[in-house]
Amino acid sequence: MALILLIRWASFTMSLPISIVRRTIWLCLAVVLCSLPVLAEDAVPSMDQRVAALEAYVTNTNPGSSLTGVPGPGHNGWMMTSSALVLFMTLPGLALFYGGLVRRKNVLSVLAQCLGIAGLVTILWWAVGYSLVFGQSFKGVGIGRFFGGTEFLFLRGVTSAPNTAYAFWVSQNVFAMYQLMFAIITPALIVGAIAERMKFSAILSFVTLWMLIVYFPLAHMIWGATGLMNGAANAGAGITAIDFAGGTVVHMSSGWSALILCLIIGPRIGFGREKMAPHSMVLCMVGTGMLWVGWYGFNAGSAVAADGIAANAFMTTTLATAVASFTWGMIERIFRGHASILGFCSGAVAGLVVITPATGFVSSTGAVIIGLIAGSVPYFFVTTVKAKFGYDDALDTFGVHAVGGTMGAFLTGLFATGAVNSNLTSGAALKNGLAKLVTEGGLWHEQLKAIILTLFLAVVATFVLAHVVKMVVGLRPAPEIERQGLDLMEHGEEGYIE
Amino acid sequence: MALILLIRWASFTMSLPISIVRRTIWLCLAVVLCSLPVLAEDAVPSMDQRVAALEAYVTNTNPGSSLTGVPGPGHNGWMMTSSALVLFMTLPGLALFYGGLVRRKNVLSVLAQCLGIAGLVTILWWAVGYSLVFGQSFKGVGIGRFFGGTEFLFLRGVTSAPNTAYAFWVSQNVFAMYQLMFAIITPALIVGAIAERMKFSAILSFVTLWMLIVYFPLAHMIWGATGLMNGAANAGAGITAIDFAGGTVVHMSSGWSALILCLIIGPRIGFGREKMAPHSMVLCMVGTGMLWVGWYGFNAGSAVAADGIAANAFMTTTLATAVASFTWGMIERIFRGHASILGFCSGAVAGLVVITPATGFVSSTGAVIIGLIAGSVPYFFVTTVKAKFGYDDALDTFGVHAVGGTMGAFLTGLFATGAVNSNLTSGAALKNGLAKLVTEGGLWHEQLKAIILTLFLAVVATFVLAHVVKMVVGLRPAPEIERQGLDLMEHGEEGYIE
Amino acid sequence: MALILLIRWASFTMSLPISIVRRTIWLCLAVVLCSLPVLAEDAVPSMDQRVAALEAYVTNTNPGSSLTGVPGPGHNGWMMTSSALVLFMTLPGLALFYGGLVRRKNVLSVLAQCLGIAGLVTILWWAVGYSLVFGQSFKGVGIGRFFGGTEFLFLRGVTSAPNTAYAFWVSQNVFAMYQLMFAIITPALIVGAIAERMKFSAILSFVTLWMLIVYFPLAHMIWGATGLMNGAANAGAGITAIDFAGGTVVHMSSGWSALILCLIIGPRIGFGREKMAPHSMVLCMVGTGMLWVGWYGFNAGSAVAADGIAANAFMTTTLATAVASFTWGMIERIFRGHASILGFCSGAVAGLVVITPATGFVSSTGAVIIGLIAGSVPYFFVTTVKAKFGYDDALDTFGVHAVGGTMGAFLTGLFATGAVNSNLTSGAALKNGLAKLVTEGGLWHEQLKAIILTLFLAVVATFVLAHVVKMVVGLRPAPEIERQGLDLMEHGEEGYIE
Amino acid sequence: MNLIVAIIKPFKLEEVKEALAGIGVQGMTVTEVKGFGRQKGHTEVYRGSEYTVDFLPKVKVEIVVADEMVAKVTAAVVQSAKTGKIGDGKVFVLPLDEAVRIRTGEQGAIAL
Amino acid sequence: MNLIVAIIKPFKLEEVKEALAGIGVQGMTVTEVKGFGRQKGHTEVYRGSEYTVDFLPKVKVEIVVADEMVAKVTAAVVQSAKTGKIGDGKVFVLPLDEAVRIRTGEQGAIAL
Amino acid sequence: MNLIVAIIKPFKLEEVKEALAGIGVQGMTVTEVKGFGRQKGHTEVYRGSEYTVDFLPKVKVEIVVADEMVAKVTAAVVQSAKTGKIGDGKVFVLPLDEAVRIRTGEQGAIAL
Ligand SMILES: Nc1ncnc2c1ncn2[C@@H]1O[C@H](COP(=O)(O)OP(=O)(O)O)[C@@H](O)[C@H]1O
Ligand SMILES: Nc1ncnc2c1ncn2[C@@H]1O[C@H](COP(=O)(O)OP(=O)(O)O)[C@@H](O)[C@H]1O
Ligand SMILES: Nc1ncnc2c1ncn2[C@@H]1O[C@H](COP(=O)(O)OP(=O)(O)O)[C@@H](O)[C@H]1O
Repeated sequence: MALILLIRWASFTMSLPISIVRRTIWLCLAVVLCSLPVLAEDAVPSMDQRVAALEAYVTNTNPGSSLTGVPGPGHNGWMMTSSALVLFMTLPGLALFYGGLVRRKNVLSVLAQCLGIAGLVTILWWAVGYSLVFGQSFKGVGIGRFFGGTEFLFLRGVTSAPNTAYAFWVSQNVFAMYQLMFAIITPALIVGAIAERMKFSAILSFVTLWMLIVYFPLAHMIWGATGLMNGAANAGAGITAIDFAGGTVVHMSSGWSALILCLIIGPRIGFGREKMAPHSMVLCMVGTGMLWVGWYGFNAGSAVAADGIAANAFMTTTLATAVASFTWGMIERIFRGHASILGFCSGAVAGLVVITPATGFVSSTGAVIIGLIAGSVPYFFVTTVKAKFGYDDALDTFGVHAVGGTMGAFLTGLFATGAVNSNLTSGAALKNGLAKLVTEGGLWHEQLKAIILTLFLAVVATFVLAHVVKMVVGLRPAPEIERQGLDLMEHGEEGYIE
Repeated sequence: MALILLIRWASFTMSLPISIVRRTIWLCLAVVLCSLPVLAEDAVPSMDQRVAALEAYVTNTNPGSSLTGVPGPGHNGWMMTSSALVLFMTLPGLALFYGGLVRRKNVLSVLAQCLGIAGLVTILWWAVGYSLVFGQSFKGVGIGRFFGGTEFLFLRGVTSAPNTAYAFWVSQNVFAMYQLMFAIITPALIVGAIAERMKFSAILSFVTLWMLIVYFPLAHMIWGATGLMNGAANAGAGITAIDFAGGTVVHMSSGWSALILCLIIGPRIGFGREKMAPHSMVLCMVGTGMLWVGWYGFNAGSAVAADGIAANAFMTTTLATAVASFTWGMIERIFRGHASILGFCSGAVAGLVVITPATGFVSSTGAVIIGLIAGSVPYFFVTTVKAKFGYDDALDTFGVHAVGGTMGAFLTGLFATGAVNSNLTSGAALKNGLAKLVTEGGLWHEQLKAIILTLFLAVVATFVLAHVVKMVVGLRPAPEIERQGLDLMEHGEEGYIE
Repeated sequence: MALILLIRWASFTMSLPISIVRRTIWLCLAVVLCSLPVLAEDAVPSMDQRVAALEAYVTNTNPGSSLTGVPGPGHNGWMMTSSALVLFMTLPGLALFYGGLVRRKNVLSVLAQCLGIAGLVTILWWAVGYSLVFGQSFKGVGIGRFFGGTEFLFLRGVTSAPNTAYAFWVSQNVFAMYQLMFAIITPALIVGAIAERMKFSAILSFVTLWMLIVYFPLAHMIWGATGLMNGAANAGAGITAIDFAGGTVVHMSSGWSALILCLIIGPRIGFGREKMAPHSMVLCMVGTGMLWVGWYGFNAGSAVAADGIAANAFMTTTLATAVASFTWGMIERIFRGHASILGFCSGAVAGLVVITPATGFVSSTGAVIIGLIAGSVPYFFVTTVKAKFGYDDALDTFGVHAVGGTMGAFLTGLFATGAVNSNLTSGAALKNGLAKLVTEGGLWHEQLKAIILTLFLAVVATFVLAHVVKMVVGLRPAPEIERQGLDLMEHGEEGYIE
Repeated sequence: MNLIVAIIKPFKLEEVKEALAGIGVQGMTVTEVKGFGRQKGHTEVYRGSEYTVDFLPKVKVEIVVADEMVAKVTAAVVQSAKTGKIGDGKVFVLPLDEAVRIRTGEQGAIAL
Repeated sequence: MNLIVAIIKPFKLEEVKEALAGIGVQGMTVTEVKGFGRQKGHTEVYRGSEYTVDFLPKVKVEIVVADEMVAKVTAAVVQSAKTGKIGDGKVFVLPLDEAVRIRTGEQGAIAL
Repeated sequence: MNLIVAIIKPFKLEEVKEALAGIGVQGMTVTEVKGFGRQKGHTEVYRGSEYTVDFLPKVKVEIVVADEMVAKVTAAVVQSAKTGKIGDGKVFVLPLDEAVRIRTGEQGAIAL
């Protein structure tokens, strides 16, 4: 366009008296000068484009033709912080939360499981995971709805330049590490249900298979640019569900798998007869605090930017968690006579779990309501339901994560609003119909579909994989080993020495 | 103006020969194109305004007419980080610091108090607190000096857009959560003085009343845009005092209230006769480390931006804390023969407390001097003074927070300098006279007024509220419960099980 | 130029009929309005310069003539976060990692050493350290290659404005605090080798001397703008070595000094006969998690910006650490029959150490290879070599930090690539020849020189200083004190009270 | 009266307690101890250092009973604490001169 | 000589120690134990699981004294450890054949 | 048979164990205890509060031996536990009526 202007201008000057021409040239010069970036738009961006790109940095939108391939410091900084926070959730957050809840003789086994999973999953993620989840080379092919692609195998080509399919201003390598931290904590959550009685080798084997069969496809379906259930970002999503930070991918998948695994493996020796009280509620509470703090990286970080959506997620996470923690404590106080530390901690974690899928989509009022539900329904599950059915979900992965994640996914369908997140009513959401569901209601229907698919995949795959592992390496250690404690027998160490 | 230009131009073209008109239209088009933002300045900002707004993002100033209502990623990211850090100070930081200092049988009670307060205060803050502190609807009315307003009840209207009365580039919902974390830790500090002997229900009741009567008005007076003592930002402040991160609001208020409460409740059974040594100096030290780290969010975060003022606060916090810690340790070594871990920890916390009101206002030299004072005066209080008067300030909330906070508020008056913080010598400070006091001296006089008002409010209100709670729910558990420990008797759990 | 335009325009309008003039004025006005910043270019920066400065903020380059002396929020925020993270590594990270590994009776002594060093080093850093390392006033003089200068003594002039020799967008006071955190953790690492048997006063004395003689010169040589071995930033570097986050400065220096010191001080009483197993692997693991998380500030923060280099460092740190942790665990499983928690923890720390010098210079593939090496070679040292030679490197500072740091420095020479860090192939690196070495190979040669110089300085200085301290204050406590434990005898406290 | 001291495997405590309660024993005192005996300990390796742990966790149960109960109690302990594997522990019987209940000052078998 | 074994409530230890020191006892050995007796334990609930804790924390004090001191010591313990509430504990007296002071090798009452 | 109870300094445990193993003792039971005696404790100061700690950590070793071994065992303990400094501890010898090995039911000296 700038070129055409120039040519037109030239032809026009031809037909004017010389003095006017000369003098007009000055005008022209002034004009040209100030529109110079426009003229050279093919080569370098115009001033407007440059400024627009800078504004895009502030507003976390597409930089357009300037500043492309460059991460933005505010967003990159926040995402590095978030990634560190999510790692902190597992090491040592979850390790302590779970570690405190087991018996003294098994505390190290929990820590070892968290550490071992962190190492194992990193290797899987580096080799194939990231590519299978966030690649797009399978796009168009049928499998592309379930797996991403092969272009990022071994993190090939994953540099500091943003992958704009996921974030305009965050380095892809940071994004890859951020998502790795999610991939680490998810299988680590499962450990809670089978604590104190599963062989270390069996856990590592199971987790390897589970990541490939359950986590990678699920994460792609929900978060991958070409994913089947990615309502918020995939214009061609088959199921227009939404999941901000992992209610289905992380909590439902781990929670339901945990239930199946704990049913297959059976209860701990002495379950129901011997005292199996937490050996250190102090550690458990420390872990809870760390989980809460780290979860800000998990939830607000899931905006993959330090923008207003992240800000909203920060607020809703805080409200839901605090309300759920207090609710659980008060329910205990009313029904049991005292509010326990484990109650406050369980409530906090439940609040965090339930708000997770909703956090970037709901308002403060929605968050408070979710907090109230999160502080009461899982309470019912870990006390009444578990007691009734008698399964040994040792640290309540099912009661908190499966129940909470499922509820959260569903409640997101009820409370999500375009007012706090414009992605729900623009872009891909307009094309795939999500926007309409959000505005006119009915999103819960799509959420239900996502819930059922997630549940189905987790349950069936875990059932099969657990039996495979059982056959190949065996699930449980010898009873004598379980008696003496996994710390000494499986890891050759003691947790505490006087 | 843009419209007028357009009309004038139109009428001018009418009076010209057609060929010139046609050709000039091209010129016009070029001009219009490149000055388009100018023409539409009423509607959209000019290029200059757009760039100025971007510069305002970098310098943390008013964006003007562009990028309004948008948070800035660098600032927003830092404030989310800071909020998480301040929460980390309480959960698990303070919980461990205090929890380590009590006897084994009461460790969980401290954790439960911190958790319970976190939940309770969040609900209060959501419902009324934020609005009463940072609202402005009472502006002009007399009460507006003590309470903010009602416009933000239930966080109505608190969105991701910045509230420019407090921050140009930070989402208001993040700001609200950041300030919530302060509201959580302040009453949690009080717990230190009455540790091991106050009913859980009494603590929750007292805190509820105390937040409404002491904290909310005090926080508004010091930090609210229309607050009575907000010298730095309220042009109409009655007392032109300054308090960067809460010397009066947080530490004096909690510390003096703690003293009164511990006097009313009386000493622990066996105080002065039985050994009441900290059950785990390890936990205490871990808590100290977390407090120190988290305090960067508290102090540097109080700039509500990732700007140069935050940077200065970061430096002064580090210097004062480290110097105070080392000073306390060395005083012990000289007078007692050995430097204790509790000494280093106490010194660090004292340093953090004393620098808090000054942190964004003083230079590195000021910080080192403040560190020296912080490492010695509270030492004198928690050893000599407490021993002399015999009150049972169990974990030295008075000796460290009241004494430290009061000193800090006063020292801020001596060391504050416009050189590190231009807010002291511009804007509101010019109008209300603060600038003059800072430049010419005499600020300490205003600080003294703020100190006296704070002290008065804290002491009188606590006296009344404690007696109210005593009458309604009772303050202390039965002696048998206190003997056996609050963990088992009030919360039904044990801290550690062998 | 803008002025000339204006004058020309004025003279041109003189010669036109009044109506044209009047109407053209409107055009002119439009043009002038939109080019206004251009007109004032001599006084204030042009629009282009202003936009360029804003772009420089995003890309972490020189702001040029606009926005000078101003920190950038995204970078500043990230560096404050990083500084807090690095402090977190020591307090309580390293304190717990080391504290968990000693016997119960000495746990507090380790904590006290970390706390005492934090205070002491801060004071040294404030007084002389920062200036000696990062000053430039000795530039040109021979000593300038070993020490910086005197301009920043007592942090004089260290304000919130960036020191562009080190960072364009980070406040110098934040930079100074960030580097302080490195100065704190380095001597604290040494403590691991002489744990459980060195007098507190001897440690503080030794550290004081060691900082002055070893750390400050070494840090200047590698990182100072005028440093002898600063290949990446000093165009006149004598040795064009590179060390991204401290393989030589931090890990080699502390590790080799630790070896010498532990040889001089001799083994613990009962070494090799009595059980000296870690008293709490739980604490050790918690410390490991904190070290890992905090190390992101250490490594990614060493970009002194939230840019793509930081992003790359974040990724390589994660990969190397996780791979090394898993490798160590698996080696144990193969050769010993079980993977221990201490194994996973040791592997993680070794991975962190070895990747440190390379983190901002190598690709993801390089990081994975480094992780494999880091998880195996130190394993060999802390098991076989230590057992063979029988020195009492109590907590394996030598085996992990000296061996790891040395390897890391060397491997950096092999794997560094300009593809992930353009500083290796531009600017100073072009002038001093580093660019050539990086592109054509041979960097390992320079790295070897840096290794030898570091090793030499650390070993010789420690040998001399340890003997000086031995003569003046004595190194070891009385055997009875060592027997009873340093906690009680040196610090008058017990770690845990039942 | 006699003092019966039983050293048993920790996880057998609950069973022993129930067995004793079953035959009418109303009180006992329990201590965590470490036992050295024929049962082999294990080896712990921390990095380079190997430690042989030959003290194993055991529980000591002390029961004071009237003379006529001694045989019955001993038998009950032996029976309930037995796994048949090495390290099951011992029962020792010591003579006792006197027993007093602090709360009431009662003496003799009535104090138990 | 006799070995006097007292099982008392933990918070009474300080008082008992002072009472014993008061009557000239120069040494004693203290162990943390768990007691099962008439005193009811409590119930702890962790999420769904309920545990009855019937072992309560007690302190065992062992004092070896010469024969002539036995009555006096027993009385002192009973008096100082008494609260009058259930669970105050017991005093047991056992015969002792010999006592040796390791430091000096002294034997008999002089070794105490 | 006799029950030999030795109260020793904790860091002497290893030596005592070896000395006993050396003379053929095949089993013993060890308890962590706190001792009050002539050996002075220390003072701990936490901020303003001073606590005198007069209970010092000791280790109690209990060995049941056949009558003929009593003297030998006592001597071995005294010798190996001795440092000559105050607080070295005591050895007490108590009569024992019976010993049973739970695993086999064996009684008497053969059960040890
Ligand atoms: N002579 C002894 N004196 C005191 N305690 C003993 C003696 N022999 C064994 N014990 C205790 O009994 C426990 C079990 O003994 P051990 O020889 O291992 O197996 P078993 O009881 O099957 O023969 C030991 O751990 C120790 O606590
Ligand atoms: N027969 C016994 N043998 C050994 N210890 C006993 C016996 N009876 C009671 N004890 C100890 O004495 C403690 C107090 O006994 P308990 O029956 O609860 O109350 P009281 O002493 O008031 O009768 C118990 O916790 C237990 O430690
Ligand atoms: N009369 C006693 N009864 C029981 N234990 C005792 C008695 N006297 C001393 N002890 C134990 O022996 C330990 C050492 O005694 P102490 O008087 O300090 O030194 P020494 O053994 O050198 O005389 C004490 O800490 C205590 O555990």
